Amino acid sequence: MPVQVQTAIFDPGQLLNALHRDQLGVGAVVGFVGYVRDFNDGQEVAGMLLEHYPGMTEKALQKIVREAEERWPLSCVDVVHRVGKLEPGEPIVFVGVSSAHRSASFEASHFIIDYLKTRAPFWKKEDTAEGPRWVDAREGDQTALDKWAPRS
Amino acid sequence: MPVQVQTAIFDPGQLLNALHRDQLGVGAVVGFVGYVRDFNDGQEVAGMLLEHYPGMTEKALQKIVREAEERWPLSCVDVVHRVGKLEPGEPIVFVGVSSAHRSASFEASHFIIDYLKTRAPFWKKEDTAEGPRWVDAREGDQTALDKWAPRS
Amino acid sequence: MITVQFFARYRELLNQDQAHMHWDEHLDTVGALRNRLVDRGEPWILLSEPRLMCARNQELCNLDEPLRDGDEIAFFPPVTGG
Amino acid sequence: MITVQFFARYRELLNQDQAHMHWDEHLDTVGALRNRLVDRGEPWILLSEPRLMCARNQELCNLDEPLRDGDEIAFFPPVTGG
Repeated sequence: MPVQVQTAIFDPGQLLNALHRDQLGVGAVVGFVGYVRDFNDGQEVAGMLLEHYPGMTEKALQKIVREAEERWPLSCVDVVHRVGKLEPGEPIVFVGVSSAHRSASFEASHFIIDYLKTRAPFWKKEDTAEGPRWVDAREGDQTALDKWAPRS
Repeated sequence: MPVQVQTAIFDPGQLLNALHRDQLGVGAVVGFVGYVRDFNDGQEVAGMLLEHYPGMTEKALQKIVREAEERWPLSCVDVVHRVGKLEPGEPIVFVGVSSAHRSASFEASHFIIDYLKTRAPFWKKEDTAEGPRWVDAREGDQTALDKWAPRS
Repeated sequence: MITVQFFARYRELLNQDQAHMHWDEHLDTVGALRNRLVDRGEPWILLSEPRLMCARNQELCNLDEPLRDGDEIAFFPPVTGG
Repeated sequence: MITVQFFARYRELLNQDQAHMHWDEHLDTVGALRNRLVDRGEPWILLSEPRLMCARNQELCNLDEPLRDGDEIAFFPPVTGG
């Protein structure tokens, strides 16, 4: 099960270690963890609510993982994304990739989180001192995709 | 202590989690783990001995970490590298980076392992069925540095 | 029948997460459906914002995506997960 | 006095991990030191391989690096850690 959407908190270290376990052909594991920060866009953040599109979310993530698997020779991929109520300091998302060599693991995990940021149906609503606010999409998340465009 | 050279095995997951602990400004952690594979360059590998240059090793790693810190806005960096006798499946190296945003964490950790591979004084000697052999440097490790050259 | 879903800011401003609409031959694309909703006036006009994203049967699509009776369509603002 | 260290394959083939040499004014670079060792013939000739790496006082350097009395110099094959 390479893709998991859940309300429960998770342990990033455990997920990182699980990507290698007993696979003696794996030389390189890369794990990315996104955390809730206590500050964003100039405001203190006391927590957030993560909304998603049940049904579509898992499909969107699986499609992104399949695209990565077509592009790089990977052993295992693991994506866990939380929804619901989150506190500052809690992990939001884990993207882990194992492979024989390091460049595939680095590039595939970076690719997956870049695509997740612009293609997977999640929306963050932050609690700030001025009340709740929907997080605005970052321009940089779109331009981050440029590096994955096929080279001519 | 961002750099550690040791014979003892380590727990990559624990190191990954430690990069975030209690730092509410950290939004993105990337951890890379290199493992001993049971197969390399066409031969089965039963284990390896990792030689290093005591005294220089720590300095070389610290210099690479400093270069990364000058290049990207990072919160914490952690590099652990083992020496001595290693078995297939054991972790060799951990490179972890925390930062406010993901691109800095990805790029800095990738940069550090690429430089470590070509600049830090470690040498692997593998045990194979045909006896021990020194691992040959990979051409690809040199060319991997090209992507970090200053853009003109 | 077309099922239309709204998420996040759209869901809040439209004060509904779901609508059902009868399909007809003029509703031949997801964009035509969007336009029919926008024509209702406030607050539906917000669906005319250029950054609107849409999905047909739970897959991202463009506004020129063909629409068929029975489809599940979703409109939502740019995603902000991860 | 110059301390010269050898690692990995070089250490094994030279059958020593360390040598001490008197400094003189002709030993003005790390490369000059390397050449003097290579001039000893077998097995020292292996230090002439183009991929040789060197360090002066525990920092990577090139063969044109100036050499001073008291320096710690190391010669080693391309590194393979990580």
